[in-house]
Amino acid sequence: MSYTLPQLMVTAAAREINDGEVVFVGMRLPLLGFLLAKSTRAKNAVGVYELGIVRDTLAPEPILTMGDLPNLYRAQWLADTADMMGLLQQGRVDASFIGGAQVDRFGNLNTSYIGGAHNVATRLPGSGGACDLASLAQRHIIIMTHEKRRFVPQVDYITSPGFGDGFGWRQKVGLPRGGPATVITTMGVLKFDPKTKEMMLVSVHPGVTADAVKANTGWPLKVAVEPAETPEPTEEELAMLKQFDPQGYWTGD
Amino acid sequence: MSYTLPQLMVTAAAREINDGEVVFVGMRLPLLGFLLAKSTRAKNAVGVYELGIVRDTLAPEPILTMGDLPNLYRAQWLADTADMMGLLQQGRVDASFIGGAQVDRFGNLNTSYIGGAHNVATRLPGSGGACDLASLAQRHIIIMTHEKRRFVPQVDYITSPGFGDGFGWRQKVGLPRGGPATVITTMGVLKFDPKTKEMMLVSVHPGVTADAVKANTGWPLKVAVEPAETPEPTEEELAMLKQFDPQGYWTGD
Amino acid sequence: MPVNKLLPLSEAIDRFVPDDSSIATGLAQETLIPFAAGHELIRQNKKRLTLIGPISDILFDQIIGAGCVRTIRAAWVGNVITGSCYNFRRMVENGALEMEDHSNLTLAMALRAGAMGVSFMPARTALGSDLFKTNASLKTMNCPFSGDILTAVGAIKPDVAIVHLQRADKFGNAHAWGNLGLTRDACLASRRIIVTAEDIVEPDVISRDPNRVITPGFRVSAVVHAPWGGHPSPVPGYYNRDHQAFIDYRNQSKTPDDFAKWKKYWVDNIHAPRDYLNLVGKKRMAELSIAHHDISEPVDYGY
Amino acid sequence: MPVNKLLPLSEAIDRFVPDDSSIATGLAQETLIPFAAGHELIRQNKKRLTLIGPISDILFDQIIGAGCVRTIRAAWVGNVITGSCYNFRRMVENGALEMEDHSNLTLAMALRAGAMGVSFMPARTALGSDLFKTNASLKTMNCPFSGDILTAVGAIKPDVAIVHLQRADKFGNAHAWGNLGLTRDACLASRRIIVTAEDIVEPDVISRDPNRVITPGFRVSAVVHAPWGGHPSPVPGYYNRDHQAFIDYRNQSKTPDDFAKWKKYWVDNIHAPRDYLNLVGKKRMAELSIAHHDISEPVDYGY
Repeated sequence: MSYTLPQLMVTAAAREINDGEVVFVGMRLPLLGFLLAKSTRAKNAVGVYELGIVRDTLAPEPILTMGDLPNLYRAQWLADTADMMGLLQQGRVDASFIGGAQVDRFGNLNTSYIGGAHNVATRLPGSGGACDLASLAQRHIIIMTHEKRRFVPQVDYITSPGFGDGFGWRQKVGLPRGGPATVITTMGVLKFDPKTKEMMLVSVHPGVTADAVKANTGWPLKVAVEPAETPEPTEEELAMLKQFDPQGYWTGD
Repeated sequence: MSYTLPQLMVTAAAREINDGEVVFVGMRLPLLGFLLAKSTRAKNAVGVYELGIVRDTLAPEPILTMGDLPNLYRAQWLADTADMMGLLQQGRVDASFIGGAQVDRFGNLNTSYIGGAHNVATRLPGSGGACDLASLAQRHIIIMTHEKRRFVPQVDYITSPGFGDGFGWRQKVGLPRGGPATVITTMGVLKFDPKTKEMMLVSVHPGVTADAVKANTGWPLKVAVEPAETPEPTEEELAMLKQFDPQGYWTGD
Repeated sequence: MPVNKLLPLSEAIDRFVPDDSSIATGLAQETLIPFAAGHELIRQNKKRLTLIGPISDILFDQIIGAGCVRTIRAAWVGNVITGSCYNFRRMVENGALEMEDHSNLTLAMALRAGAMGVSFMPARTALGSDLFKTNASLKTMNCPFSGDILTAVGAIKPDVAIVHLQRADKFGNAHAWGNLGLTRDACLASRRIIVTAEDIVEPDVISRDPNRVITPGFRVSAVVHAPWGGHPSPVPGYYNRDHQAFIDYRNQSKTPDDFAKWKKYWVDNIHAPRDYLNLVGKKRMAELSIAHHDISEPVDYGY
Repeated sequence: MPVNKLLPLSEAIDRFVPDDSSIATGLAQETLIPFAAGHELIRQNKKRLTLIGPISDILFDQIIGAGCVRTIRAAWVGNVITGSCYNFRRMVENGALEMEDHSNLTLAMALRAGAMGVSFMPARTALGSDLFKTNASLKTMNCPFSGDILTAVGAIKPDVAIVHLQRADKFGNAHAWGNLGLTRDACLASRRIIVTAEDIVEPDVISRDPNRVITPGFRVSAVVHAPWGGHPSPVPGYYNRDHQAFIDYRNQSKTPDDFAKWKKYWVDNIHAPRDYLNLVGKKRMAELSIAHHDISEPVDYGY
């Protein structure tokens, strides 16, 4: 069966969402992941969009941004960003997704300054709502390209806090809850060791070896005893993804 | 010319408002005072009502409360109490009116506990927005019945701060601005000495003597060198008041 | 598919308002006061309630007089057009009520703190006042930036917000219009929301105007169809304020015996919503109904 | 009688946005971005501006590229569907821009503090992040009640908010609908407000629905009639997002020379609003217009 790597990743993302959950939905692959979950295993999930939208139905047409008019049509609620952030800060958001340019072994994300703020090699767009999701959602899922330059021992700048320097850090700095639960990459799926909060490879995509993943990671990556193979998208899932992204803008080759 | 005491007081209140000002409007006589000013000398005044109404036109029918539907009709803005309080806290409200049960020589008001909170003789309704107006408007005007038991050296409980214990107190406790400018009573009009912030009689109502006012005040009341006589309402003002309060609910005998 | 949350008033109050609940209500101030729901609290003889609201305009006094209340967190409790309310006054003077004295601004910030999921909100009001002596949710603090003295207002997170609104669907999505007072923040701050509505409408009536939604369905526990459920307070689009009822209440609640008679007539004897409408009477309902209509300009949410 | 505030775009920007102004704009996030007004800032060659907004979606990059900006206070600056923006990236990497790095939540709270007239707002976000290193408006503090560690966000009070909305009257009373983002608080926090609107309507169109008012006239400095003034961003009720324009901008702004060409074509050569509409073209405007209408249910504000 033929599918693209982004389609595999979106399918894996969709499987992170449980029915009835309140999900803070982002852009691009995370958005597609939510739409796919909403159409399959999580029909009663509620989507919260930081620009001021809550909806519990699919948009009537494919969208490229959260603000495309079909995403406003028959929404459950159109309001202020502060209202959405209130839901998040109260702890009412179960799950959220974040993309990143640079991640480290404890799941801290940098989408601001490669090289750091004082010696800027590359300026990236910044946090948007990512820092808020990473700080306040019950859990968040990271979606990234798996390259050695992106998977570094320590990020140059923490835009979105993960587990900081390990177990207990979030509580120490005052974060009320949460942390990264899963990292879905172009090579596999990673989780965090409950004791150390260090990233650990738990599943590899079809045709990828654990050694290849380790070779593309900037620190000695821990691997689960028997890493699973990431399940492939089903025909049904692929058909739905083609509806959500007909031009393959996000999920094409 | 025949008029009632409340009509005289409302007319005096209306003369405290200048054209173009933003006025935080209260209930009862203050409401009528604003409507009268709005129809005469302050046609461009904007009324802010704490329950979430801003209007720059008169309601199409007489109202008894701020929430009567004619007061919502064609309002400039219907919103949240927090939005109105934001205008007030920013310092955008020029003037406001407060009624009181008990006032002292420095213009502190008690509308909560006669006898004080720990030895309650009479429980009154409380602050509502009065404490906020007294704290945050550029100036406020107090409207009260002039009796010795109400004009006391020191109030039993400060619901709405005036000048505390005198000059400099508001700044000391952290209030950003404001304070009472005028006290309109059933006997006369009082202002505050700029140096001491103590209340001072500046005008007596027709037929009332300064000595009578002093006799009805619970402390040795200072009197201006030559107290004026409070101007009577004009025919035009009385005619308008009859429109705003046709049954004489507030301004009857 | 979302859950159908439409319930009879009695079941909604029975299921979602146990004794000892903290209840935010009367949040729009003079308008949209949930009298029908408040009277059901009395009929079910709830105990040790905490009532949270800016001014309440006689509803709090009625629930207090029925012996359902232990604590009041409010800025003002009385009868807006006549002044003091007697049950409230009597019980405070007898030391039978715990009072937390707010201003409208401090209560708005307490509920906004709850809505935003933070433990307090800063304000510049009430400094130098004695509210600090009768409200443990108020503290002075210094601004971390300017050092200015500020009032810190502790968050209030009610167990339940009870709101009366114009129209809702059976899933809890509801429209409100008019002055909104503290309604928005209070609903978001509360663990549960009970909506009573003049009309229960098809979902698309609500979803064709998502900006007018004040309670998104996923946050609502129960929806009740309650025509005239705000009477005698005014409900924009439905009926005007019944001033006479507020004057009558003043005259009929001066003593505990008077109040008992009032309560028997207007609350205890109401076994079905119809009974209340019959007491009000067709004539008065006609007098209070909207005589001059003013219809909003539509907007387009298409794509 | 209120003042007529209707002005041509050029005069509104000239009179109310001097050099060195701090400007809040692009506040609804992806929708309702005031591109027409932003391009007028460029034509008038404003200098040393501070731009304040959550994400901006290419408009900030255009004003930056034109050399009008000294400081950015934002959560994200880029092109939502393509990623990085080149002028922004280049100038930050060259140290030519002062950055204040916010999250969407901290910026929302900074503007809400301004709107509420307090010097800061507390939040629970960003703790442990490096935003504190590149944002002097963020400090950690302890809750005066619980002692919990919180983020204190300093107030932002922009000199002017520039917003693009659907309809306004000549007095500045304006309706907005759709996702509102930070629009409400940003307008209330700003000393001045400039409204650009798709339609200028009779006052009663606005006043027949006062709950939909986002800018009450008494707070507004200027109203501008700007049809398609939000293009290429989407405007609910008027037109869809012009995705191709965002993709084209990415491809046409990679180098300073490319950007100069883009700017000459899309900004410098626009001498009247008509010129811009001609560039977009009737065909594209037809493609972007609303095909499926969805009309809100009216409400009654009568008495």
